[in-house]
Amino acid sequence: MMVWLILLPLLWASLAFMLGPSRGVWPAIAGLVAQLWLAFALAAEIVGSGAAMHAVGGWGAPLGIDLVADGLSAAMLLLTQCIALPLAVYAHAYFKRDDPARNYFWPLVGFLLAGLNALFLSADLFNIYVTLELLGLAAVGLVAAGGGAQQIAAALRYLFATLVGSGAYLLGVALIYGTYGTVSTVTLVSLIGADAPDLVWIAGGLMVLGLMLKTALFPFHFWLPPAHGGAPAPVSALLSAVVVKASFYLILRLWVGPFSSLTVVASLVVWFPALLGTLAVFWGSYQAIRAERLKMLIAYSTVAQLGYLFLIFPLLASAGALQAGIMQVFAHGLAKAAMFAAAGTLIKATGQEMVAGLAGVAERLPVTLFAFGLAGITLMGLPPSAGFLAKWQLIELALSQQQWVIAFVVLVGGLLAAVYVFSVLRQAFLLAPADSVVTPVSRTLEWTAFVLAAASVLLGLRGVELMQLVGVT
Amino acid sequence: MSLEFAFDLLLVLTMVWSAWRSLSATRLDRAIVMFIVFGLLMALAWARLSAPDIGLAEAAIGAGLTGALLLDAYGALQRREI
Amino acid sequence: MTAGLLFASVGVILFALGVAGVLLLEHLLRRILAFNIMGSGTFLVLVGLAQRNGIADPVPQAMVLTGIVVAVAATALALALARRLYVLTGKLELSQDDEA
Amino acid sequence: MKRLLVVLGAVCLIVLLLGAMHDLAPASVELHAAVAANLTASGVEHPVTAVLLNFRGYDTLLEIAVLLLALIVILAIGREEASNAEATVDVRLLVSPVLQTLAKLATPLMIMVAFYLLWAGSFRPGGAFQAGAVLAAAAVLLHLAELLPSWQSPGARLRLGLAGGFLIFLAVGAGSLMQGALLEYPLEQAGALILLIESGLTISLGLILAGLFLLLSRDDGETS
Amino acid sequence: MTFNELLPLAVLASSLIPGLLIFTLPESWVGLRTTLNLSGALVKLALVLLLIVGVQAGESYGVHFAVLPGLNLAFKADALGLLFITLSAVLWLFTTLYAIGYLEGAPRRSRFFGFFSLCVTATMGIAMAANLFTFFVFYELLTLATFPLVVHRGTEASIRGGMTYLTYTLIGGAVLLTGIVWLHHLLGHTDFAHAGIAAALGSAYDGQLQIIFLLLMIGVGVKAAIVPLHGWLPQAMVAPAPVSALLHAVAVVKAGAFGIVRIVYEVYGIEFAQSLDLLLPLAIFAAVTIVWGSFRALFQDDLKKRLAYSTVSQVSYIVLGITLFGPIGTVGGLVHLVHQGLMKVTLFFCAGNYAETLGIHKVSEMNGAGRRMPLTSIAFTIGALGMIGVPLTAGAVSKAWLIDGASAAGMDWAIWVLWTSSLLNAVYFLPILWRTWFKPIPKAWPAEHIVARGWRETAWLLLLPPMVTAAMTLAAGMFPNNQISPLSWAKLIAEREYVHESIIWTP
Amino acid sequence: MTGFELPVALFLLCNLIVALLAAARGPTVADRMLTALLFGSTGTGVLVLLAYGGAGQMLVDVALLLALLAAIGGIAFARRAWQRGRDD
Repeated sequence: MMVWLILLPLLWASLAFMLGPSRGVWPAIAGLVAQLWLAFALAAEIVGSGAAMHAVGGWGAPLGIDLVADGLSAAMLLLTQCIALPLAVYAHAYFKRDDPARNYFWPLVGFLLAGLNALFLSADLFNIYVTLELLGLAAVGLVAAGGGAQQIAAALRYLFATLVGSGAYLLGVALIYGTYGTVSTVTLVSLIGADAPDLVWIAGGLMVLGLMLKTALFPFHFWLPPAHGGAPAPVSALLSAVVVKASFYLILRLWVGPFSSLTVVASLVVWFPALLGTLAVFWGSYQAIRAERLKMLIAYSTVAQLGYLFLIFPLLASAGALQAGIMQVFAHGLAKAAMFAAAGTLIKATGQEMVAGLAGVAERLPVTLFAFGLAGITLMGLPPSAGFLAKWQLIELALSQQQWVIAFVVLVGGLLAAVYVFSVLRQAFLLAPADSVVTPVSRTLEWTAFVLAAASVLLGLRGVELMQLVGVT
Repeated sequence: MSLEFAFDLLLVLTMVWSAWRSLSATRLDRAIVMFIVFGLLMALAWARLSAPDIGLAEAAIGAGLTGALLLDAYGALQRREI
Repeated sequence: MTAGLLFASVGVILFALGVAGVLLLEHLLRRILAFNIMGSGTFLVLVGLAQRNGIADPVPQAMVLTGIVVAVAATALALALARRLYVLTGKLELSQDDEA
Repeated sequence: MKRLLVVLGAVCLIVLLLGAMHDLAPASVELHAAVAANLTASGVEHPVTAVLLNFRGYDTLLEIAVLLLALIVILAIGREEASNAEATVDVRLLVSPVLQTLAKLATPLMIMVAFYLLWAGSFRPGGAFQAGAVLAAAAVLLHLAELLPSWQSPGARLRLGLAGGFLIFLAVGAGSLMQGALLEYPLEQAGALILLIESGLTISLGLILAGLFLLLSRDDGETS
Repeated sequence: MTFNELLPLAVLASSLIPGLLIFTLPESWVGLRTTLNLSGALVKLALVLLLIVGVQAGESYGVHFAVLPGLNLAFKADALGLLFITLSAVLWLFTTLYAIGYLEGAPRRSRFFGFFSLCVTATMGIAMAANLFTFFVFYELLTLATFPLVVHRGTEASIRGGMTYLTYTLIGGAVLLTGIVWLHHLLGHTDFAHAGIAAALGSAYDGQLQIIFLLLMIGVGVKAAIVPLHGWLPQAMVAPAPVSALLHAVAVVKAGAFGIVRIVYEVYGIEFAQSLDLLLPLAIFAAVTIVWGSFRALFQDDLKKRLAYSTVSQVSYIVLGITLFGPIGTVGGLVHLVHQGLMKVTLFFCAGNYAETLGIHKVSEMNGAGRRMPLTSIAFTIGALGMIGVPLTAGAVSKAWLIDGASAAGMDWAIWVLWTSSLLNAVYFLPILWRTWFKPIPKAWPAEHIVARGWRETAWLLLLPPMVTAAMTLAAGMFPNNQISPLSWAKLIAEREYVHESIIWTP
Repeated sequence: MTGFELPVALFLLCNLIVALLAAARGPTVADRMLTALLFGSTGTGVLVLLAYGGAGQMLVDVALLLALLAAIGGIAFARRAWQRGRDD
């Protein structure tokens, strides 16, 4: 079942490619529906009978490649498909018939999703490298597909960042293979002990640093705002919501998997990601508050929100940290997808890219603004929302381990998020100037964003099943 | 020091040197030529590492494709600057 | 020192050289060269370190083949983007101002 | 400042890594032995091919996807039509007849070499990728000799060719998944299936790699 | 799911569902919107009645859902909650009626009534929360639902007011959250229980519990507008009159005050709180707020601002009553929760009437308004006299109990505070009444919108609600010992709270 | 295998390096490209020598391929990168 999650997007992507430019929306949507169903079925199966494994080629690690679906990966798969389907519907309505970004949009999305799904399932360090590249190049392509000079420049910046990131990761893999003769994460867990040679430490450092670069953790975030802020709205949504999470997921995987005995030995190491995460929360929020362009504001908000994810590393000693992290991943993923989608609709309708140009949209586009607001609630961590649950879990964990600083950062970060979210809402509630024109937009655009935003809020009312799923190992 | 080691040493030194030159050369065309040379040296290195498959790939890609791509890009650049 | 270890060491140097190049060079074509050198360095480490005892190992060799294909794809993509940028702006550098 | 930091980091990395690589214990897992032990069951005799298309065939599947993807991205971004392509022909150097003759002579040779490499792949170095690269090189040569025009945007048949190899691979994967595991070949058909995949890939890889060049060089049309 | 589990949810749903439906209605569907609004309010009232009957008969109503493992969204309808629920349900009906009249023909009404209903839903959630977590969820929901109402007019000034409101409440919310999570971490739950849950921790945690109490009080103190956290309330005056009424009498400040009641009685337990020396500092803050609010009200010419500072002062009566350690003070505080709501909602309705009918916004413009709008002015007078504490009004009952409570607790200074405040109340309300009734009518009103027709000085939907609430103010003052009076309920609650003390019922 | 292959290969490599150094200094771009072309053929020679020096027959394939494809770089250079009148 899990393998189909990889094959299906590959299949509809190549089908869409063969159908030709700007075609292929129906295979894509059909495929996505099937993927969503598969992801749910997989999650249900895993909750019922524990982690599942698939030995590709029938060989099994270390000779072959293993695919492993445990709670963590099933949760990520679920999130990805849940976000991708509404966004696909959104994208279909978003691109005008003659929009250049529409050429080959569907094949690119298909490969992107295949890369994501393959990444979440892989239990082989080198295979993960290939999926990372698939993911990275597809993401770069989607950013560049807009075709403007700014987008191309952003795509190039993104491309070099992602290539350096995966280059560092690959060197780490090379060192690991050199040391142990295998790249299977399952085999490596037992091989890497606290007495691992220095080379393994360096390898781990390189891999984690490379992945941090791909996750756009401060100070490696420089590439993210132009890329996510410049791409077409459905692309920004997809990138901010899931793509950056993929490399975070990998860091987490490595941290609690193969490198777990290292991180236990060097207890100070755990503070490194947390420190960067803290800086990311503050710096990203600060830039978001200062931003004048709506999509830049949202992109910087992603920088800030990613910071939260890295706060869990010092807390990983207790099992709840992983769950808090995944809850935040879900909250931010759903909310950010909704927010970019809503922003795209607002920009399309008002023709204004600036926050200052949004006066009056509360009246003209209530559904979209509602979606934006609901997503904002999640980002601020206000109840009832998944963001709130994540915040609650993080603060409680931080208090239980006497890490006051982390609790403080989470709280202040939420308030800073409120500042930038409400700087948008504030404009929206102003009366529209007499000369403002709002072009009618498709209802699909409005409601897909709303569905995503509502999901991010409703998850805050019922997180038990998700937490149960994440707990499966 | 065996002959083989001498060969390898000379090879790697040349590789590092050509890589360095291809990054530091003031003129872009020199850099690209140096890079093509670097590719050829890599093919030799793969031969020394008893990896003829990679040698084949490197020869085909480095000599045939990447070089041509780079030179073509460089040419496009030149023509536009005129 | 075996040939494997020697080439692995050189791979490390090439990698560092390449990364420094990607980070420091302004010109996009040079950055692309630097990225390729970085990749080559990594490949050398992958095969060299695995064969440090002198026995040929097909697994890293196959991985490197895969890696080379990926590198070619990335290079072509980067070149296409760079050329596109050049067509649109007449520049082959990324401006610094939007970086902050 | 940045320069200093980067250089310092690079030097540190070199020193650290060289130091750490120096005396490393032998690896605990020896995959080359495992490969040798399972070679007979893989359907091919050459270990690298066995790893590429059987033991780690899944990597290769995704790798082809990456290559195809790169081509699609190039298609997606470079849409601007070369409206004045004709006008620019005379700007270029005239093609010498020597080159054209050489290209005409070399092309069949290269195609032959490509098929040799494809065929050789199962028992000695070579394989789909190398063969495809040679095919692409032939296309590049023809293009340089002005015997092959650059691509603007590929038609349906060409798209089928570009994606065909990947689709065959995917189909074999899906078929094997229904039987058992992804890309698990039945013992007696392993060789044949691998050859099928490799043949498809050779054509598609050749087209894709050639396409990378032929698509990029179309931008020249905008000169003047 | 049994009936007893379903009923609290139905109370929530009776305003949530109409609210969500109203959002989707086109602006012009006035009839359906009004029907939804009123039927929601009436259904809620009926459900609340069912609850009251049930609780008096000793039934317990409650339901909970797991949100995360070990974290429940839990509701219960107990006597204390019902006090607040009833107040909100009754006042919601009248405020809705009033708002329908007030906003007739105005733009963006679907949005307004949608958020209005959400606001009441949040208030109900606060009242029925069975643990601090649930309380917090609805507490923040209330913040979010009131923001669009405060900025409803869409002018720069209203946006500024809204942003000030948010700044205070969101920071307060963050502090509150810290306290709640901390408590949850220590106890493993935050369920409300009679006589509190914190005492179970043992004396080793006293220090931490004191800090947590401070955090919680800051958090709820913002909404209860305790000095120095009151800055938002006068700013929020930019909202339309029904919103001000809602903010001051029903929802926001009451949510804060109610939160203090819940935390002191059912989280810490009044006796444990006293043993931790937590009540006296709170009492001092309440006293300062009472005097400071009344004092500031003196200098406001803007009528709604004067009322706003009056609210700052009056809400702290409730807090003061709670901190007076002893059952009598408790009764005084709780009963004032209801009485203040009735009186303040009347005053805001009337202020809205003056503004809507005649364009009067300032005290100095009110000369002769009583003759032009006698019914409104009578209602206003009853509300104002109630605030001062004149006998036969609701205000007199609460003040009497508070003063008795203070002397019973041996806190004579509090009596002085109450007297001072009453004096100040008289100083800032009586001149208004004097202007209204005894000054001559000016040549022209600032802006007359609604012309008088016969005895109907203004639109009947604007007139009816203040008259009814004024009547209720009088009723509560004249028949305090009636079985269904707020006072009786307050006594019932206090009886359950002071488990270790025999209570001597001497009014 | 006669034992001479490796020394000869080494000699060719030295040759290459000298040529490379010259190329780096060469006055015109064409000089450098010429050296690069020389590299192709010398590389082929080295590979063949290595093949017969014990590394295995497979390297002959590599050598052949190199010989076949090295020219493409030169042609690409001549056709695309070499601009008349712009030689330094």
